[in-house]
Amino acid sequence: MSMNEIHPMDKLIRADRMPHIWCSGCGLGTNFICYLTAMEKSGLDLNKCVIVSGIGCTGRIPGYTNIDSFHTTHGRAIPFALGLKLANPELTVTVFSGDGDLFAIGGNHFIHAARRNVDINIICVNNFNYGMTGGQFGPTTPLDAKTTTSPYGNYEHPFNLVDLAAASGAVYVARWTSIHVRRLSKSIEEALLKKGFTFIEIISPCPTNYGRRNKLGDGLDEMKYYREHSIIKHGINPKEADLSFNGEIVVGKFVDIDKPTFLDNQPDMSQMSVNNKK
Amino acid sequence: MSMNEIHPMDKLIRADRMPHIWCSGCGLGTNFICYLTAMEKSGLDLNKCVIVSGIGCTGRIPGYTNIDSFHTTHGRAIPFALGLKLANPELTVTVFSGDGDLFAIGGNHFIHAARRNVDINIICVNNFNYGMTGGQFGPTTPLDAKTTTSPYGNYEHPFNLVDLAAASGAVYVARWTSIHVRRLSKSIEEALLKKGFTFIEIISPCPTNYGRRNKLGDGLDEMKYYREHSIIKHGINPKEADLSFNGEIVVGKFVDIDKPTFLDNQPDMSQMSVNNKK
Amino acid sequence: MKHIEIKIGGFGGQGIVLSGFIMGKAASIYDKKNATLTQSYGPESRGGACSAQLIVSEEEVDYPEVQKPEILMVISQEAYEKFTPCLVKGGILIYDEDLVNSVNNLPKETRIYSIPSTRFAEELGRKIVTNIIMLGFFTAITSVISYESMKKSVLSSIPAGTEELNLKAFQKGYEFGLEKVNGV
Amino acid sequence: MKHIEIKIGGFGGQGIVLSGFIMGKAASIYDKKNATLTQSYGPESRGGACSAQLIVSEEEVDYPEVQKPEILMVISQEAYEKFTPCLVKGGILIYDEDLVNSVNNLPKETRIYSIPSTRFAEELGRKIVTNIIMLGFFTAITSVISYESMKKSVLSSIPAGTEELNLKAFQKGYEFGLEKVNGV
Amino acid sequence: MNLSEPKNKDISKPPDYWRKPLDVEKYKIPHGAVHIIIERCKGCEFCIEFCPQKVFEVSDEFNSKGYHPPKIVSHDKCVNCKLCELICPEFAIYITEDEPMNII
Amino acid sequence: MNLSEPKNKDISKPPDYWRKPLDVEKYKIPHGAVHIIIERCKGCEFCIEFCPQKVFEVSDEFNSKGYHPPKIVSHDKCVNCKLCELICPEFAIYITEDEPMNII
Amino acid sequence: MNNIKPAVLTGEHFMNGDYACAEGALACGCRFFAGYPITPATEISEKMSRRMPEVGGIFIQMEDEMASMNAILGASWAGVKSMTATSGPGFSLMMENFGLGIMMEVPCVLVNIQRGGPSTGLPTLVGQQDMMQARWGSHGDYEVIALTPSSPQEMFDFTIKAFNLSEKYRLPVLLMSDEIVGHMTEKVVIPEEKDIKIVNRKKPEKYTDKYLMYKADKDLVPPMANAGEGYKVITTGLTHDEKGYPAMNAEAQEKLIKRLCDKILKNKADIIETQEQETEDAEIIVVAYGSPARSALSAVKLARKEGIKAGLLRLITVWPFPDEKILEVANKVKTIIVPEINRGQIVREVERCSYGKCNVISLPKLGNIHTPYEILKVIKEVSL
Amino acid sequence: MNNIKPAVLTGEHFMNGDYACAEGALACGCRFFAGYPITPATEISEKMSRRMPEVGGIFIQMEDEMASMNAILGASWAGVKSMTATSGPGFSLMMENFGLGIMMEVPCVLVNIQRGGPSTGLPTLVGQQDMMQARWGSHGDYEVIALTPSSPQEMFDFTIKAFNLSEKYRLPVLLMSDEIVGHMTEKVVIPEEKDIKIVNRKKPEKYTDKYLMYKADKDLVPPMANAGEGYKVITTGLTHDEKGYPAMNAEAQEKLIKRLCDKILKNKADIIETQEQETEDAEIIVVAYGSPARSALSAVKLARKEGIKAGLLRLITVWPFPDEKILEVANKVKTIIVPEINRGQIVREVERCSYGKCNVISLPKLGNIHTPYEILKVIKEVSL
Ligand SMILES: Cc1ncc(C[n+]2csc(CCOP(=O)(O)OP(=O)(O)O)c2C)c(N)n1
Ligand SMILES: Cc1ncc(C[n+]2csc(CCOP(=O)(O)OP(=O)(O)O)c2C)c(N)n1
Ligand code: SF4
Ligand code: SF4
Ligand code: SF4
Ligand code: SF4
Ligand code: SF4
Ligand code: SF4
Ligand SMILES: [Mg+2]
Ligand SMILES: [Mg+2]
Repeated sequence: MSMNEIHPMDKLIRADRMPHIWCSGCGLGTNFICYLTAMEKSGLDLNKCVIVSGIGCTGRIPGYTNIDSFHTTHGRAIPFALGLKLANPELTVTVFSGDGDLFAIGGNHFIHAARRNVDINIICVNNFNYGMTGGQFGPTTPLDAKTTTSPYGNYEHPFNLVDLAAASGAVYVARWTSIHVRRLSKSIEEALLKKGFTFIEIISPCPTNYGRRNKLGDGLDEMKYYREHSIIKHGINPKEADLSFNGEIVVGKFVDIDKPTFLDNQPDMSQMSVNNKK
Repeated sequence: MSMNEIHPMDKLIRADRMPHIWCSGCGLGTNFICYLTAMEKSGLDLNKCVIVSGIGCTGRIPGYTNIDSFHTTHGRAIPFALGLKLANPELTVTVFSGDGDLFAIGGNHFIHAARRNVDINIICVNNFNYGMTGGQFGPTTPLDAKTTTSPYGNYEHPFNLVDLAAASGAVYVARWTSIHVRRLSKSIEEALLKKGFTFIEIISPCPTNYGRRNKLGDGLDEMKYYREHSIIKHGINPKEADLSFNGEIVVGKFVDIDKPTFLDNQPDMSQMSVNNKK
Repeated sequence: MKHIEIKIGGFGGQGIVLSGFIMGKAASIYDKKNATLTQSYGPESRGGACSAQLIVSEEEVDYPEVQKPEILMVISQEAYEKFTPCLVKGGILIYDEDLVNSVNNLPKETRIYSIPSTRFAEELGRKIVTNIIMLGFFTAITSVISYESMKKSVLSSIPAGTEELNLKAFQKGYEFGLEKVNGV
Repeated sequence: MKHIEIKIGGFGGQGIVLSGFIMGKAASIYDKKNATLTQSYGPESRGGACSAQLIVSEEEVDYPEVQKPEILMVISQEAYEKFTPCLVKGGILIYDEDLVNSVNNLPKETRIYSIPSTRFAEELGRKIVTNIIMLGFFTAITSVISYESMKKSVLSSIPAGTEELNLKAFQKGYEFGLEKVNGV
Repeated sequence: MNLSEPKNKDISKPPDYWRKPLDVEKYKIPHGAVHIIIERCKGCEFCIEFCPQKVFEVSDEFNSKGYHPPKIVSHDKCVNCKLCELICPEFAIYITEDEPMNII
Repeated sequence: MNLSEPKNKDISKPPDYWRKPLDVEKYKIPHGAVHIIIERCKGCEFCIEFCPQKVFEVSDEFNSKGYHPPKIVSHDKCVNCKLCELICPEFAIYITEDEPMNII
Repeated sequence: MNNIKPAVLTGEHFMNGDYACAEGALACGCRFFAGYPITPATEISEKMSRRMPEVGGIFIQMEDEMASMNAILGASWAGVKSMTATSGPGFSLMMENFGLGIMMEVPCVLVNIQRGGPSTGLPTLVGQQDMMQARWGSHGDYEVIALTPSSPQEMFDFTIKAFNLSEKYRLPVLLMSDEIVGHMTEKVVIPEEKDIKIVNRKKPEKYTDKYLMYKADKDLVPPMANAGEGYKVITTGLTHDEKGYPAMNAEAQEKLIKRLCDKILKNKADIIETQEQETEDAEIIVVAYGSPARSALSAVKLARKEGIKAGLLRLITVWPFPDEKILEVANKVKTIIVPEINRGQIVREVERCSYGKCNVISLPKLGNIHTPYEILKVIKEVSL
Repeated sequence: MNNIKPAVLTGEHFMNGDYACAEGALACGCRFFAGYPITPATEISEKMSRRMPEVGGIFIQMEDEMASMNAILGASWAGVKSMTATSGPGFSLMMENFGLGIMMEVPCVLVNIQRGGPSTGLPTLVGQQDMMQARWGSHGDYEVIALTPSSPQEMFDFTIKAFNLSEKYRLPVLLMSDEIVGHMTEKVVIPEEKDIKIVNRKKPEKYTDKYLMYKADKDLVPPMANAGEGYKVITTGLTHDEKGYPAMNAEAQEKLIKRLCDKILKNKADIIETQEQETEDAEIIVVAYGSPARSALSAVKLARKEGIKAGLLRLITVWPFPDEKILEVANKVKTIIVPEINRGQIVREVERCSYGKCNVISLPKLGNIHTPYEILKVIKEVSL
């Protein structure tokens, strides 16, 4: 073993902030390293890569990333990211945040940014609950799951995030789990290089809150579960990629289309004459 | 002609507030009367019928309806309505509001209420713009349409509301135009009697703002256009019921399914033992 | 004329505010006076009560609202009823005779000028130029704003491509006004 | 003992706050004294620094924070380092000898009691009862809370179905404590 | 997936309560008396355009809001379908039932 | 509608840059030197479970946070696939390339 | 049915402030809770999620705080007492529709367990930095009622008081607590159901055509018709007349807004509660509220021990502000000291109401409560 | 390319206040506007939607006001001057993330064309009811800068001033206008581009490992690195240290919040602007801002004509509040009269700062501006 304890990723992270706050067995660290790897492989100029999040355990990712990083307020990462991207189209802007942040309080911004096809990349860590605030249910929590605010079992139907993303207009939609480190990393790389609004959902263990209360064992058990119960179905209609409690996890790339972005559609003023201005 | 100038609907409206504020040729009055007719025919106890809106031209409907009526803030009609319904399940609660109100600022509440399958009815008047504030584009405005804030033509992709509603979990989804007075009225009646989250989109003329700027003529011309260009496609996949600028308008009932509502799923405490409470 | 207050009233959609704007621009930009335009309207997009208020002054305008207009121009009966009580003694009333039909209860010594501008506009083929006809009429009748300035202001305030029509309308009103004034 | 301040420190997830709660409930509800429990923790869900502070008093507790604890119970080295400087002269230090390994720089006259509670807990088959073992130990060593009250409090604060295990753990710690105190 | 085929029960055909089916009052065409509340009218002309029997025409008169309300040109033709009542945005038209007309 | 078939270019098979394909360095199995940053480890055991070569085992030692980091039980078996590096949530493992081992 | 607990948990409990707040609400009949988790108010939601089904009420976790606020307004209009709970960031998001509650005159309770701000700030540490926001956070003019508990027991008691005031005066009432009080665990005594004083909204007479939604009684409060009772409720966030109809003119605005403010201002004597300790002969008075009031009391006791004539005026109702009480005190003492966990908010009101009659000293602190010694130090300094 | 207008429309224009505000923004380099329509601020959006593409900037209409506020924060971090505009209800919704702008120290401008409130209130009528909200509307402690224009010309000028202050002090600056000023049309003189004084944010030195995001200079303002420049920006709404790292403790909070406040408070002399008319010998002073300042000036002129020693102190910067100026005035005059289109907001600050040295009279009005005679009447009454 070497004495030189510098991890090759240390240049991409703010190593002086390690250890991070995430629990033992949490999938976030793994998801994070997949993102870093993808960014590195993408060949993008790291000085032009930006990462934005809202609040949550996942939301802590930007603060650990050694590029321009923005930890905004709960639910507002997307409009903030949109401002960055539209004001400086040279930037590659990625939002990395949690299911609650992006789809509970932030749901409206998500569907609108997708609709507009703003050229930003959304990576959502779906751990089926609000980890940071201690494990309440959220819009992705399966029916009947126990959380601190669904002590008798969750009685709300969850969203199918990939379907919602597709219905809202995303041009790239994929889902992976934390165990799919290589495919996930490759998928993130694709998304970073894709023009338009991309969405990647990562199913990820939260042993401390979600796992514990639902008798899923620790993080390792959840990872093993993903390995055994995931099934890759590229190109399937996202509507059919519903997730159910303790059931099969459909993963894969579901949408990959081309469509003019918000900036592509901007009026070309060189063509404007007085008539267009009425 | 009779001298007794009491319109049969006057008992259902606040006749002392007539004339309403809507422009000549606006579709809102027609949509409104379809709703009133549906409510009357439904056989529901009118003392238990409630109507809620946000802000907008459409949002003025409750204030003219002679039942319990709530004119809330812009975008917030749905959570307000949800509070009414859940606190008193005897009520039949309808939200009648505009495309901007329900899908711009209010989009998040819409998708979440649909997801939860709260037993309320949403009627959205889609006039392709923000009428009340003078005709800005909104999330349903077709590409290239001119509005006061898209003087060079709209450059944002619009939502397909019926698809979004279906992807969010609505159990009943239909679309009509203001000219489909009878089918619309019947559809509203169905929705009022249906258990779960229902959604009806009404394509409706706004001659003053949208029509004028897009050379669609006056309200009458828009109504004629709907008559000529609508095509009924019951049961079609809502994804295929996209609207395009000046194109065909697919109308019909697209979704009608059964699913337990938020209240159906509430825990049955008579079954609870100490074990469930851990 | 150091300080003059003008009120224009009608329904939303009649171009009330645009009329005030054209007057104010003429006074301010072309006649180099001070002009302050304010407006008031209700929740209706069309058909609701609407008014524009213009102060033209040789001094700076502090308080911007019109309280006692010297000139009142109305294009609806409702506006007539609502605003005439404020008109100063000896003020000028200008109205569209197609849309205001009962003219009574006027303050003393009011000078009254009417014009069938809606009809004239229909004759010109576009009801929308009613307000421009009224502006021409106003220019002929009052001496608040110079003819040249008003014309320039009309031309620079209307959509490109409609110059001819609007000029015709303006001229129509102006000439009709001259006739009235000169008692022809 | 009119007023006594107790601090419990460790990592999130070790049941620190629950320990404080059980002590406080015993003192307040069963021993009929006044007890005020406060807590502090960081952004981490697990593994972050975490502490509970309990004041037990015969009078009303005004200021609720613990400034100079008479008793310090620590279950991590980090908590040890952080909190021992505050301990009053002649105070009591209780710690888990598996998790705190270098005990130095202590205030003068500190009375020190250690227990391998994590190991005991592992022997009982559930690492999670470490804190209950510590509570038993605490009860034997200090006289702040009566044995009966503490036992009641443990039983009424743990999940139904785990009574036996917790009681065993409590007893284990208590007996170990008695031995220490009695110098057996 | 949750999406099942909609039950196309009855909204695909015009609802049956709008007028009594013809076979009930055999040989009689229902007839309506048309009422217009002139002052409510905003002149949109929906009634004029969409009345299947072309009962209305634009009138030259103005109401006090400055709109041209419809005038009835062929009252006898009204079949009491109530479309005008349902479509008028201003609650300005309603129909009362008149003696049906025998068509034999 | 906008939904076309996704272009399934390459994400369905494992990407090719993770390790050099075997045929490039024929007859040689790549070999990695495993580095563990003990103090970063939080004992999740992902590396232990998912290393295809079962290079790791749980150790009995604690690090200062109280976790059991992995220990290397068969260093020679490491094929430098870097899965452990990619999956370790704590940036606690990395692999440097070692002399490949001849397998003939 | 075993182990399902009644609505009123009569007896003694060792309970934290957040839980006590939830129990207070249930005890006085709250049967609808809508919230969105946020530290340090989450425990209120968590408790409600378990308890509401037990008592036949509704717990709903909304998609955000705007939704939560509106849901409780809707529920209250359905005749059910309703509540939400949040902290700084969520409180900001609720402000627009808090205003709707003011305008529609909807009884309900909004709890803010204050943490450090601005923005995400210090989620796990205490603050009292939203005190002025409680008064001024929504656009437009209005008056509010805000209570500041200092202990779990008061979390229970003042929640009931908040509901009673909200039902009596028809407005959303604010319970402005803080992280220390919310997370502090102490004994809470819950009385028997019959001993809990409950105020319910006034109901209108039987419906007639002449019924006016917003015709107030002498107390300036209109009786409230709930949805579903046949009154043909009409209500709006627009300026409106007594009928409830929108009235878009300055006169209607003057009339409505004046009444909405006056129903609080003219009933100040009924609403405002303060508590005094050792004030009779005091030359120095500490004015405090919430958790620092506990430090202040300690400090006053210590000062008295040293022979300094110090006293404590504790504000239980911070809004409406006790202008007259402060002036009375200012006329009497040499110095007023105001310790707050903020940069000096309520001290501005104290200054305003003192008209220069005495010295007013702000004792700001962030992220933690003052120790008694920090306050004592200032008392001693000014007593020289 | 014909008919496409330049960014600076040098010349004389008859223009309403909303448009003048938009032109002011463009003239000083604003190239990103995000908004959501609302009466009476919509015209700013409308103007921007036409003009931004002409000058190569971005106009985006967001889904709501929270999105608008965040979009301009993001855009500013990308190095582009950005602005949003709204009115009461939208202002309330922006408050949470206005706080984020304060915490992250983001230069940008937020315009509020005030209408009547609370709630939806009187959308088409004037108000000045959000003046205290401007100061206290977001949770947590902070200081703000708010300017109050009285004419379309000032809408142009003060928008530029607002941008300059925001770039200089790194915070979102508030332009607190009102419906009358926003909708009023008057002559606006736009200077030549070279005559417009523009302040741009300070930039940090070249990036090194030692770069600290939030290390302030002597003026308490840290130089600002934009995204994409290689500084590895790190910023958060959490309490943070000089590195920009979250720091979850009371000490970091004290340090950060104090600096954020002090960068305004210690630079008050540079920031605050007031205007005086006929104040030298005045015995009665009217303190006013926004549209009523025009009525007040009329009233003062009328009073002088009647021989009454009246004067006008016009607040151009309402926040930070000119405490010292008010005290100076209070020491000099018999009476201060404060006419506002609200129930008396800024008058509370005037009272606070007067320490009982003079009589302070609130002259509230709702839904319209005071006529000069209404103010004159009070001047006369107190002059007796
Ligand atoms: C306006 C607002 N409301 C609530 C919160 C509290 N809060 C912080 S993170 C969070 C949920 C996080 O859940 P998710 O996005 O799924 O992230 P995770 O922690 O699970 O990764 C909540 C509710 C907040 N910070 N701001
Ligand atoms: C928070 C807030 N933002 C903005 C507005 C202004 N506003 C009122 S109605 C409206 C849009 C209405 O559009 P839509 O819902 O489509 O109704 P329509 O008038 O077209 O029927 C807007 C933006 C408001 N009242 N409140
Ligand atoms: S609480 Fe859950 S999501 Fe958050 S760090 Fe722990 S395991 Fe991960
Ligand atoms: S503006 Fe449009 S939607 Fe509003 S009333 Fe007029 S026509 Fe109807
Ligand atoms: S009832 Fe039918 S036929 Fe008779 S007038 Fe009306 S639309 Fe025409
Ligand atoms: S439909 Fe009604 S409003 Fe329209 S023209 Fe006919 S009567 Fe008048
Ligand atoms: S590089 Fe691959 S084989 Fe080597 S230790 Fe890591 S996971 Fe195992
Ligand atoms: S994966 Fe990393 S953190 Fe987990 S046990 Fe292995 S070295 Fe430790
Ligand atoms: Mg989550
Ligand atoms: Mg609309």
